[in-house]
Amino acid sequence: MSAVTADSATQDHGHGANAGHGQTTNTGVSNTKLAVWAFLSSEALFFGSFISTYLLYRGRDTNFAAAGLIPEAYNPQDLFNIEFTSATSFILLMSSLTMVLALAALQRDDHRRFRIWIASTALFGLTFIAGQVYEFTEFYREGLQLGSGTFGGSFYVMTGLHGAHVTVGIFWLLSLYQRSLQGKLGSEKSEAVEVAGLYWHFVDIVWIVIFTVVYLVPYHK
Amino acid sequence: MSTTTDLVIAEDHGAIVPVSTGAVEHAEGHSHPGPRQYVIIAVILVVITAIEVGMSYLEGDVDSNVLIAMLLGAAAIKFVLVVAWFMHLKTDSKILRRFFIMGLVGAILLFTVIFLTLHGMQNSYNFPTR
Amino acid sequence: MTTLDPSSVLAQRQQRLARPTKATGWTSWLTTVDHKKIAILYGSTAMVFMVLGGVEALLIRLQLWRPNGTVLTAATYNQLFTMHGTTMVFLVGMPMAVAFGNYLLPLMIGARDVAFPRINMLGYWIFLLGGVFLYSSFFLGGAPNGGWFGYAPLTSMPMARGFLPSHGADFWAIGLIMLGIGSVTSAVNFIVTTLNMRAPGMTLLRMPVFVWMIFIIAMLTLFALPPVTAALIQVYMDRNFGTHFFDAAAGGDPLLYQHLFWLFGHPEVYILILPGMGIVSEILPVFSRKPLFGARVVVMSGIAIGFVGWGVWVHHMFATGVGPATTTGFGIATMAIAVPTGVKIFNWLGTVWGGAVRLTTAMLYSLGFIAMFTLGGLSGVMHSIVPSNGQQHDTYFVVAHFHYVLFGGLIFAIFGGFYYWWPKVFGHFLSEKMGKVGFWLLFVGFNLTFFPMHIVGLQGMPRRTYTYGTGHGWELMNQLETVGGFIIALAVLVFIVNVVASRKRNDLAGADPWDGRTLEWSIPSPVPVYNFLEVPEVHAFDDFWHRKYTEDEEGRLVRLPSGGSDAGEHPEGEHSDGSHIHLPSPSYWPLVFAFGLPMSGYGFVFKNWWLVGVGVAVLMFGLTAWLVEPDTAQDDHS
Amino acid sequence: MLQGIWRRGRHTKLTAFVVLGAVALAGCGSDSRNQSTFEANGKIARDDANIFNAFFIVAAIIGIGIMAATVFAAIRFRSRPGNENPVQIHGNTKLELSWTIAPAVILAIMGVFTVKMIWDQAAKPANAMEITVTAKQWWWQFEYTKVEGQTKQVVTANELHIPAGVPVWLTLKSDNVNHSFWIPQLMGTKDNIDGHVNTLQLIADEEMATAAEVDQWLGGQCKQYCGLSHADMRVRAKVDSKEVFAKWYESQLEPWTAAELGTFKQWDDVYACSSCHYIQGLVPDDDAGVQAGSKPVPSQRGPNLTHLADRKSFGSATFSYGIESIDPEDLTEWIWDAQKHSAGQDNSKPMQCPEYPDSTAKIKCVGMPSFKHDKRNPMSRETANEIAIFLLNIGKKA
Ligand code: HEA
Ligand code: HEA
Ligand code: CUA
Ligand SMILES: [Cu+2]
Repeated sequence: MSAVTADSATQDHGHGANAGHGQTTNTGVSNTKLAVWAFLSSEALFFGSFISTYLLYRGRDTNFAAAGLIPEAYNPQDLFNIEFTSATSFILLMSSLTMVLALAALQRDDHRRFRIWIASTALFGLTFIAGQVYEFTEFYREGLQLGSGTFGGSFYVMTGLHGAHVTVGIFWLLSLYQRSLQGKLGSEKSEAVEVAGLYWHFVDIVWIVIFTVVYLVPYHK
Repeated sequence: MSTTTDLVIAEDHGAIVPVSTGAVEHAEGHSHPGPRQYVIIAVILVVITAIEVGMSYLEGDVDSNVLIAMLLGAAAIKFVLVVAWFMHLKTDSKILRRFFIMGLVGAILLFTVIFLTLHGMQNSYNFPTR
Repeated sequence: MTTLDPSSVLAQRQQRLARPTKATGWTSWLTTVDHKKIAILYGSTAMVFMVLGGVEALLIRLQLWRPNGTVLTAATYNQLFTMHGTTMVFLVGMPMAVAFGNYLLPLMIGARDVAFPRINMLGYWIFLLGGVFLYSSFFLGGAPNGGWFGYAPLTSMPMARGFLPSHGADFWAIGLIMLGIGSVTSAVNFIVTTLNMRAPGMTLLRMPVFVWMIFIIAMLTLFALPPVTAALIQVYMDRNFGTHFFDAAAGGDPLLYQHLFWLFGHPEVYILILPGMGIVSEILPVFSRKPLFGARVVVMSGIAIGFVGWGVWVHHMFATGVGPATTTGFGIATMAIAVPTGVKIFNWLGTVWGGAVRLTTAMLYSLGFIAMFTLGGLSGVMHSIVPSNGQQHDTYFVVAHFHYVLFGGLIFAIFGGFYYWWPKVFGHFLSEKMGKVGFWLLFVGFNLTFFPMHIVGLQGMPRRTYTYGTGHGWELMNQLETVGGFIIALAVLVFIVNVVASRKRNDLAGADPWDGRTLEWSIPSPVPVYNFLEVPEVHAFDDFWHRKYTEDEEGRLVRLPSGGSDAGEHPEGEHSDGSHIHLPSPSYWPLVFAFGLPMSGYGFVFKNWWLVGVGVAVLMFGLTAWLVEPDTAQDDHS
Repeated sequence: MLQGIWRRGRHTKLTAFVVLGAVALAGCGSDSRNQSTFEANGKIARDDANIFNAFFIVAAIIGIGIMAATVFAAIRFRSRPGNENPVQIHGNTKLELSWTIAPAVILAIMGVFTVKMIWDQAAKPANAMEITVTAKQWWWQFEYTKVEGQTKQVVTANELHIPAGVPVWLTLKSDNVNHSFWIPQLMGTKDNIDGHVNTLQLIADEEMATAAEVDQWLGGQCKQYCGLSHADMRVRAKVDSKEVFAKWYESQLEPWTAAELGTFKQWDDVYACSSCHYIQGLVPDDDAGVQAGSKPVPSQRGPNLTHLADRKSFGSATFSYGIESIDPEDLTEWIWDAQKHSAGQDNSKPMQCPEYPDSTAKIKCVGMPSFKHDKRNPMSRETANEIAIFLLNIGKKA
């Protein structure tokens, strides 16, 4: 992740490796960026596995409870507070906007705006996480536990892992903010911000999928 | 020649070489969308999300299959918008686009197959024997 | 290189976080970021694990020497075969591929290092510590015992349900997740290196076949590991947090685990074999003095195997009742893989055919690979015939199949690769005489061990059974297998002795001892730290060969007057010592970072959240230091 | 022609292997090979063997051909003075095409037969006898849910009785981990997976019923690794003539008499045998429900003991006696201290059996608890012997 940004032989070591100066690589894409994209496509399968698991078990608890095999099923739709989650989803979506604005600002060498945008991105992320923590405690209070049928586990683990990714992203953004404060993040280093942005947007699109298939798509036929 | 010379990759006769002469197919080279476009995209995203949430209240009034299709369609559009504009895949190097599309299509295919296999077995899926 | 930012903050930091500089001595091995040293670390560590896995196998063989054997208890036996399989696949097969890839990939494409040297090193430490973590379970209540594919719900049921005693399955799940992280970092590194760091003129189609194979397995690794990581997390959650991912009583589906595992597991077997195929594709042309027959087709069939390999995973699940439509589809797809694989076999034969064959040890191993892998492949096709799979599935016939492809394929190629590249890596030859003795011992021992498994499998002996009764007629076959196993051990010992003896004898090899074809032979042996004094310019496939030879009208070889490995070097001049070349500086932090993983790993296994916290803190510390350490070592000039 | 080759008999692949590997020679000694796939005694097994044999011949030709070509090339084209500079051939499109297409054609032909057989074997035969096979940790339970001419359902364990020539449709279940049911001479394997219901077809050969005096027991074994005692999870099948089968079937429906139950209860009160084992007659209501198929089998932790005396094996067929009766001494030892015999043998690390939470005995979930070591009521060997003799003499009806 952020390690990636600082370990490219191209960047660290100038002409140390034969990729030459600057960004001149065989593909025209910098090592770091290529690596981040590769990493993200791997992550896509990771989340794909959890989303698939969730979809597979979707609605199964209701049948099991109806057959008396498990004590009770939590109907996700009774549990979810769509308005609330819509709001946090909206915030995460907006953080993607501030993220690109931050990048654009840095590329213009507008460091003040960069810091504003990057900080608000982190703040939005934090708000989202706070929302998730609130949501989890609320669900837990209503009785939904990890062991509640298949829904409890597949819901908490998937959204929890997503939350963990957002958290990592927040740290990453804050480290960029810090570097900018130290004056070490000039526009020539905008790629460090760009790859952080790639990660951040990726986490956002995962949420776009989760939000739709978990929260919005109806559970009853 | 020395190490610092530009790497100019000769045109290959085979087709799979992603790089054409003068590897300076500069990623950042051509027009990055500017803040204006970003804001417009964000507005579109918000509108779609609003429509999506609105749609979810239609449950029961509309055929649920239609509803599901519409919701998934909306999510797909949002997905593409973020990837294409915010992640610059639209303007960025072709190789990244191929990488991503290949991975995405592949992953969707694989999980569809798993899904069909497990789902096709729903009739064989049976409540526990206990 | 001067620091980019002369601010005092940075200068201070340079003192506090100065990068290590030592390039020799044992400590340099802890901090090295040189892809060649890392490769040697990978290779030697994997070799140690191979002996461990081999000793486990020998214990298995001793137990099965006679019916109702009493050497091991069932509980121990189950741990041993699980650890044997896990070791051989994750701690021998994959790291060996990374070892060869690490050493050769940059050399073969004309680069000075991989794209991310420090991440490269991180990958190694994760591998080593992950392996140690797994093995420590033997002393912490019991090793993993759910088989190398750890089917749920056997592994996912908590101990209290009485299915598998001990924390074995936790160690297994956490250990594999850890090793998976390491593998993904190597994969990303290889992909970027291959795509971005090629020397001028080294187009994708001019890359050596070995490089292609490494690139393909990197792609496979990248996409194959996430599903299994997800499955392992689910197993861990089921065991420790009462989720019901695979608990049918609460709606979970044990088959989901099998899908997620084999979605990884099958590409995994190609991850294991393709590097071997790459190695053989390098050795055969050199010792036949002919170009690789249909080199492009060999590359294409490698790509085809990479793609089709994604569509066959259910052939491990034919017996699970997935239904006739599914078995039909996957059965046919599995058979289809034989076509591109066959193309490779025939093209290798075509390479040898009509050549000038030198039967060196490396060549013997490569020829052995062709023959033995074909046998393994053919029994693989027999598995894919769904009705006969019903009989063969989970018997020793399957065990025979995969040892023929893994041992007869992968391990043969690895030994071939050792003999072939040893002079390049260490500057001296391995003894050919001992090498040949070793080869024949290994060849005989291998067939004696694994051929009878075909028969005993068809005679009805299931795998993973710690004992068997009399009256089945299985005794003789099992005894032959056990004897064979010890002959293999002898062969491995011969190799180890060879390594030590050759080091003493120090029979110097020179830059191009075999009359090689690829770029690594154009530079001195052992390879200088900077690899290439000048980055070569490439004009053709097998570029180095074409610097030495041309063809007459009949297509016969003609040596060029000035060709040779020194052709590209200019020994005179001020830069002749490579001092103008800037190499990545060593670093402490990947090691620190890597230490955080097993620490939190133990925390997860024993549900000690403090330990998890400490582990994460160590990891964060390592990462932060990594990010803020200066770009180069302080005393680095210019 | 293919058909002809296929029909060449059961030993084709064995002989072929003998030819291939001299090592195989002694592998075909005169041992009973009742678990060997080389002998097919049922339709499905024979189909499996036939398609295997057909491809085996193809594979043998390819394999031997490639090995021969490798050895030949290595020797024939050895580097000698004069040939150091061979003609440089970079490829040959025609050759490459042909060795791409030829294997594809061979595989396509194999594919057609394979696919046909897949669908044949998946179909449920008409008028099939139906048996539910439930995999337990670590033994097998058989419930005869549909038998022609019978209205009542038999529940038995570890020894599968079927009539010759009658199609049988097995329903495979598990209530714990994955197992796999396999009787090689009748049919290939199919897994028992919790939450799934798998089906498997088998038809035993008519000839199997004729030689009644010969040991007709066919061996089988759990093939999917299922934990500690996986290797000991064996099974046996007996193919009877229709008459013998019917007689056996009737006998299995009989409950114990009141007198028999009386003797049994003296031990049951102390050792709670019936909390794991189903005994017909103990609760007549249960019996009626089970036989009507309307009630689950009670006490399913262990096998139905009612007709143990009729069996020729015990301990999930790890102790088997061919056509002889169970040895009372062996059974005594088992009842007394089953742990000693069961897979674990690792008495140093006893595991609490969750299904037996209050027991003070060292219980491993391997088969039986060890009554010898039961802290509250340690069993004497005499008692064990009495129980064994009782079980082996009682209810013997067949
Ligand atoms: C290096 C690893 C490796 C490789 C390369 C392969 C290659 C193949 N494998 Fe194997 N396989 C394993 C490792 C490997 N396998 C392992 C480890 C297991 C067991 C896992 C476990 O359960 O623990 C396994 C199990 C396994 C099974 C499941 C068995 C079971 O459990 O029931 C199947 C089923 O189809 C199978 C098939 C194949 C096929 C068709 C190929 C093909 O790719 C082979 C293709 C090659 C050839 C066919 C030879 C050359 C071709 C020609 C000369 C052309 C002419 C040929 C014809 C016309 C046929 N393998
Ligand atoms: C690359 C992969 C690889 C390799 C090389 C091997 C190598 C060997 N394997 Fe194994 N094997 C697997 C991969 C591999 N295996 C897998 C994946 C499984 C499935 C596991 C599962 O079911 O979960 C398996 C399972 C397996 C089984 C089945 C167990 C069972 O189902 O119950 C057996 C049984 O004989 C076996 C035997 C051997 C033997 C004798 C060797 C020998 O070739 C080993 C030779 C090496 C050595 C012997 C080391 C050399 C040692 C020294 C030099 C030291 C000298 C010491 C002494 C002489 C004491 N292996
Ligand atoms: Cu039951 Cu193995
Ligand atoms: Cu496979």
